[in-house]
Amino acid sequence: MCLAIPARIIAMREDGLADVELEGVTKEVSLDLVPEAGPGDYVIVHVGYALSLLSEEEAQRTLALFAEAGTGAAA
Amino acid sequence: MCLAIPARIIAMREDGLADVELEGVTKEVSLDLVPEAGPGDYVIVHVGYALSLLSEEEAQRTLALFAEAGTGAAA
Amino acid sequence: MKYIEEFRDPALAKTLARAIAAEVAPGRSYRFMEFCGGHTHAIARYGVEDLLPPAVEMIHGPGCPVCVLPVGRVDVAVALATQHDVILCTYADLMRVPGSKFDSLMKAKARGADIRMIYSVMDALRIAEENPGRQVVFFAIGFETTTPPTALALKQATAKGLRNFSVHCNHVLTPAAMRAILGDGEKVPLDGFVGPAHVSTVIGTQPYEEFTRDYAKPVVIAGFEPLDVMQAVLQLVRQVNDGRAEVENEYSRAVTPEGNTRAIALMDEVFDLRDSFEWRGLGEVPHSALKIADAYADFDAEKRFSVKTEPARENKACECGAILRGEKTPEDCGIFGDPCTPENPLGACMVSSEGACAAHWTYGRFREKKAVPA
Amino acid sequence: MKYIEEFRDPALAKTLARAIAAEVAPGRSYRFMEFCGGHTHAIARYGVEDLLPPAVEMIHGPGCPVCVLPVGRVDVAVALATQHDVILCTYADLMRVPGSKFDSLMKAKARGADIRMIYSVMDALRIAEENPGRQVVFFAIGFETTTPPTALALKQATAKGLRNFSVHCNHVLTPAAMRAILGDGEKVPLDGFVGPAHVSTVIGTQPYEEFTRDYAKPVVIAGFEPLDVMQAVLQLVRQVNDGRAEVENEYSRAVTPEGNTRAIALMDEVFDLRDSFEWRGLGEVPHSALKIADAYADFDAEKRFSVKTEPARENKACECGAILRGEKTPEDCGIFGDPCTPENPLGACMVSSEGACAAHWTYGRFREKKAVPA
Amino acid sequence: MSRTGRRALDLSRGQIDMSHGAGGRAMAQLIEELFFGAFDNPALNREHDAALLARPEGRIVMSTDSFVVSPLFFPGGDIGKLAVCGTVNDLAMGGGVPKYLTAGFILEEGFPLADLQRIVESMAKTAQEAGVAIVSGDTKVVEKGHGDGIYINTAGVGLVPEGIEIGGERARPGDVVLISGPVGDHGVAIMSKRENLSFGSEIESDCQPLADLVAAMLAAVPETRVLRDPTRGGLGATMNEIAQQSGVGIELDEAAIPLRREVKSACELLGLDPLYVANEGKLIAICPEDKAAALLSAMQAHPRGRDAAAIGRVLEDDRRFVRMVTGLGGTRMVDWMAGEQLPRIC
Amino acid sequence: MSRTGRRALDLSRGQIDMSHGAGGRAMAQLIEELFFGAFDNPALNREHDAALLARPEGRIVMSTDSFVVSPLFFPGGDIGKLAVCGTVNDLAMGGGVPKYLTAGFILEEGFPLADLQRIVESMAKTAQEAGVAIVSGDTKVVEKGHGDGIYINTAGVGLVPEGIEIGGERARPGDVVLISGPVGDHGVAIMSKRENLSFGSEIESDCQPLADLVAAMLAAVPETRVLRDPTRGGLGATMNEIAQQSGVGIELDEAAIPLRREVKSACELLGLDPLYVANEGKLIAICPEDKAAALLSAMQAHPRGRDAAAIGRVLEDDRRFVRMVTGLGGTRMVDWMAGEQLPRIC
Ligand code: SF4
Ligand code: SF4
Ligand SMILES: [Mg+2]
Ligand SMILES: [Mg+2]
Ligand SMILES: [Mg+2]
Ligand SMILES: [Mg+2]
Ligand SMILES: [Mg+2]
Ligand SMILES: [Mg+2]
Ligand SMILES: [Mg+2]
Ligand SMILES: [Mg+2]
Ligand SMILES: [Mg+2]
Ligand SMILES: [Mg+2]
Repeated sequence: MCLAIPARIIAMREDGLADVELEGVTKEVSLDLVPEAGPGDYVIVHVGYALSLLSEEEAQRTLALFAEAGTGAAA
Repeated sequence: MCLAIPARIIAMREDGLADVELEGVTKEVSLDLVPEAGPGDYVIVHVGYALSLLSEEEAQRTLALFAEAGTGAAA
Repeated sequence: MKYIEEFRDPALAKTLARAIAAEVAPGRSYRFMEFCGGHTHAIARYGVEDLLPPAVEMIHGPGCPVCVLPVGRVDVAVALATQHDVILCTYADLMRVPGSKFDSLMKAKARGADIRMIYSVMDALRIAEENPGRQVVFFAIGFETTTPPTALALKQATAKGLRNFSVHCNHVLTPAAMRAILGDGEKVPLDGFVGPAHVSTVIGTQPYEEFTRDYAKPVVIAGFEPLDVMQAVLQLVRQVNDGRAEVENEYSRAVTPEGNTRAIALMDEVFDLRDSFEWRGLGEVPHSALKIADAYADFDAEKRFSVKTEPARENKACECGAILRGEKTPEDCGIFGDPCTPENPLGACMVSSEGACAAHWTYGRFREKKAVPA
Repeated sequence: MKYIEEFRDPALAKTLARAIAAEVAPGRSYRFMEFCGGHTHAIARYGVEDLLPPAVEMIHGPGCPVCVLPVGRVDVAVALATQHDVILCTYADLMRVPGSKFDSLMKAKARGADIRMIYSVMDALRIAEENPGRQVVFFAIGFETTTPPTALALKQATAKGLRNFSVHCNHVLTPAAMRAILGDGEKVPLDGFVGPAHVSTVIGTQPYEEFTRDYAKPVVIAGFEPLDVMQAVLQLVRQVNDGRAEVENEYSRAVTPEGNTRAIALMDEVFDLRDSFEWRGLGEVPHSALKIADAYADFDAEKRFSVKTEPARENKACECGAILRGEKTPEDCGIFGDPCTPENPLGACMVSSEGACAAHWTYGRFREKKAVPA
Repeated sequence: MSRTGRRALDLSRGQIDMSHGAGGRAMAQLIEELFFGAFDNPALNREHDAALLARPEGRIVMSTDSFVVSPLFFPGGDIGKLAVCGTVNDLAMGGGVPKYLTAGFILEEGFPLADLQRIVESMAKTAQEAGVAIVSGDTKVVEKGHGDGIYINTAGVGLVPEGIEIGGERARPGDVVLISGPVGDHGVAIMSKRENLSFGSEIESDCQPLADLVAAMLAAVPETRVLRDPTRGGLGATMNEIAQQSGVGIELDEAAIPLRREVKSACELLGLDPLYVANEGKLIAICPEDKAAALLSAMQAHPRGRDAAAIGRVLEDDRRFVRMVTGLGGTRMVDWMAGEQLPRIC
Repeated sequence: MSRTGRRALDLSRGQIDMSHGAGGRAMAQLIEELFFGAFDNPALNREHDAALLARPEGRIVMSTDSFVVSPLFFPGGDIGKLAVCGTVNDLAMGGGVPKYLTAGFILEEGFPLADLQRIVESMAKTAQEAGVAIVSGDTKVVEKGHGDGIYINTAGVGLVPEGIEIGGERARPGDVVLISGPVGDHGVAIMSKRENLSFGSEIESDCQPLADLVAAMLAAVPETRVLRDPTRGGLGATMNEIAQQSGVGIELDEAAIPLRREVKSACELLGLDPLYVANEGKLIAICPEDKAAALLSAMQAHPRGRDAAAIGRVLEDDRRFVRMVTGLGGTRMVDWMAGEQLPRIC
């Protein structure tokens, strides 16, 4: 029940709605659950609602972990 | 608005209805406007209602008139 | 088919044709109006015209309730079906009758309105019982033939307490229309009437006495089979020749002098006379139509639903009025056949195959115009 | 797609595969349950199994709300749609879920019920506004991810006074289900959990502490991309090797310790805890689901509509319960593949592509059964 | 376990749902269990979207018709029989020997599989009777309320022997118009089962394939000029089409037109003109006057043309009017119908 | 006055009503004013129910499809273009040079004539592009609520040159699987316009006729064994059909399958697998391994195959499984789809 994807906010609309973009596709979603989100932010989108903000910094940290696993294993 | 045809009552049904027959075709009609009609009678049927009884005697008289016109003209 | 085919017999048709030809007085013409569309249809469909001598001209009367329903009333039917979420029930004949702006019930149905073509008003009652959550309106049209069934339906709806059923009443009266055609009498170029067949089974022969008495026009009530029409013509020719003006009953197999008294009483009970009603082609005709009586007002769709329609106008080029009064023929109309056709009727007479223009277009236009002795 | 494709990179997958293989202790096996169907789907669709060493076995948990909805609740949905003339709105996933007697919403729709597949509960509100004459019921299913949107919809309906809208609440809770799987703890053959991704964006990491504390099972919350799952496996292997049982957050890019406090407050306001709720495959689980709070009782479809359903029974041959608890695999079920298939699902795990049996049938059955070191 | 791992179709209680049209296993199963069994032939069994056929000997004719009849089952036939006869007959009316049909099904969600099976079996039986193979098919499912149970399209290919030249434009003044039997049976049989009209009768649709009758006719009179099946719009529409295409007039003789008494009665009851009522197993033929007797004999000698009759002749008429000497002895036009023929009360 | 005495069709505001399907003058007018103008060709203009065609050189292929798409107009095409491409492509996939089409229309009462005109013109344009003639047609009108605006069936005939043998049963282990371009464009373009899903994108349907591409391919590699257009059910269904018919397994390479980023994004958003999303202008070809390079070059040299790629190979597998090496480096089945693919949220 939890299919959700990260998408970038590209425009704010009325009534707590915003347009998000996912490479070549846009969709109107509600920001009612993450009112602090704004243009340029990535949010996790689920059933037409943003559920949470995506931290770009944390994403990079996690990707770094993957690469690091390689170093660890190689060691 | 007055397409109506003579048909013969072949069966009485409930609620003032009856089945009429027109050579090879039967249809349920209401006898509410001619409650005196009964099996074997010919009635003039219009929009699912019998409008009047058909007098077989008068029909023969009229047909005789047509033939008679011939005699008159020939004369 | 018994009591049908005998009245279409070609041998007897020849006999009657000879008789008529023989009785026609040399040098004079006979102009008879068959009031009913049923007669018009029989004449056209069986080619009766070919069996009548040139001296007899049949004028097609207004006896088709679909034809005479004014544009404004068709607009009301469309509005009822589209502005309220009702199931509108009506006889199929009405489906293609044009209202304003070429609109019709057929087109409203195509746009999504819930319109049901019914064969009998009983079907409308059944539909109402089967759809308790919907309002069902029977758009009632017709002469004194369809009127008694409508009266019965209103009584049944009352008895059953069928609150989702109502009737929009457009029933019209035959004698009033004949009176309107005769107008002030003298100038109307008609020598007599072929009188209604099935209307007369209900109202009897008595109501036509006024036309023989007040206008000195002979009336022969006739059945709708072609031989009935021919026999009526023969009797009319004889009356004219004899200088008589009487009500004769050729359709005595179904019509009695008093008519169907039960049906008459029913109509009296359930309906009241309207002061005036508009007829397509004839204009306003006093006391020519019925409305639902106060006792049945709860089932009157005119009262239950208010509809908005634009003021409606008949086509100005249309010669229907003159044609219905016997003053002109369809071919005298400048737009007969182009653009007025049954697919695209612009006037009353082109609406149903019983109308004068439609009958001529559909069945008769192959004929060269017959030279009528003046 | 940014933040998606990076987490599907095949080179990094190889790196992680090597790392896991390298860290696995010789001679022992690791049995990890991914709680969520999202993880199950990612593992099956990307063939993650091929990248894990034989010593690591993934057990597919009950984290698919469509799979765990009991037969009786599906029957209620069908009954709502067919016994009352409502517009039933639901997520498309539910359409094919079988209730009793092979019935489903898809089949009810084929029989004429007005069932609308919606993408978002906002669509259900819009449908209610567009159809003021009809009752619109949102059949709400899902874990803590779909629950906050349902809460928002109930608040909006209240604010708008949308009297023709109601919600049939079947929202369930993740931690309660994990607790049910662990049962009395000791006997459950699981070495750790891959913890929920999007559920955790809402509830945070804190609720999983009880499993590390009370059951000594490590939990690594992970995203739904295949590299997230592999990284979580790596971290779980490390915890097991180290003898640790901690809550770790691999999905830190979207999950915070405290979760979405606004969403949590909304759920608290609009819903109350049910004493108990039935899960397909798990049976009755205490405090595992939500009901609509009294303040919103006016919009509770369970109160607005009474429906009649027969008592429902799960298929006896179905091994779902044992599979969900990690005791058996789909191929251990006697009816896997015949007759139980995704077209004809006979148990919870075959219902959606996120279910253990469906995922194995759809994506994995070409594989010979992997020999698992005991 | 069957090859795709599933239960057999529940043909007694099952219903069509959207999955039967979605290109997945449910659709494959429907096609395999229901259609392939009934329409068994080598071309179809290749399971390809296109059927490969032998090199044809002769010119080919092609035709298509969609069938949207209600009710689906009626006295004398069903939509499946109709769908095969309709295209077989159009091919035969083109002078062709019908060989191959395609069948396209548009099924409404909720349609009973048992009805589908009955229809498919009826198509198979009729195809066999008509000597055609159903070589390619297609199935689509539409949502409830977007169909009427089932719509069927058939398209077909037939082969025209050398020396045969049939066409609606070939009628010439002096030619004779023949019909293979009584008119109006199909349309009246259908109407007798419509909910709002229902009346009792023994009238059966005339629905039948006419390819063998045409073969017998063309063997006897290869000079036949026009063949046409008076389906929708009936004899009236067909006569007008031919008059229009050939630039001629036509005069019919009402008394000569075969008409069953039940059909006549039903038309009286409903206010319909049998000339405009649909037929599904009758044909009109036009041939030179000196071949008319031979053609009529050939028709009457065939079981599907036993009640054939000469019903009119072709006239010179720039206005391309169709007229008729009525049973009464007068004359009238037989015009194009305005819109569809509805039951009249006036 | 026109020959049938009537006003011209009101193409800007007019709507279909029941009379347009009733076989009378209104139907004749619709066909004459709308269809004949657009589909102009000698066979059609005979106004016969069947079209007479020349004697074909070679074996013939036949195919049919009905089209029930919603919305009717979508980015990159419309139902009319689709209806022509669909059958043209099925004929081409049979190894045939498409020649003749029939067209059957089922119109819903109330359908705007302006939309019908747009669709018919689109069919005419596409037929011209594909080199086929629409030689026979049929129009039926159904009541409001019994259709979805318009359904179109097309059936077609193509000619198969000597030496060409194409069939779904001809794949052999070792053969290479090629595709002519990116998958999923059509299905996603359609979904982007569905009321309840609507999302913004520039995705256009790939809807196009493939006959010329096939001709170029067969000229280069007459040994091509299988051609198939992965329409409904997408690449996944097509691969399973071929595996089933040929009695083989197939292994795809996910990384090699062309896929537009917008289509990928839309599939992520809706929880769809692009392997099961419909295409309407793509083809799958299977050929012997030693011809694969030549076939790929021929495809890439053609404008409709510019993005062609080799995406898999045929395996020996009694279970007839289709599997795929995933982009991640693992392996999975590509099974038949269970029912229709619905947008998922879980
Ligand atoms: S042809 Fe038309 S417009 Fe002219 S009089 Fe007749 S109905 Fe009226
Ligand atoms: S195969 Fe079906 S019945 Fe068996 S455990 Fe799985 S879901 Fe249950
Ligand atoms: Mg009164
Ligand atoms: Mg609470
Ligand atoms: Mg045809
Ligand atoms: Mg036909
Ligand atoms: Mg197909
Ligand atoms: Mg035909
Ligand atoms: Mg096809
Ligand atoms: Mg196709
Ligand atoms: Mg046709
Ligand atoms: Mg294909």
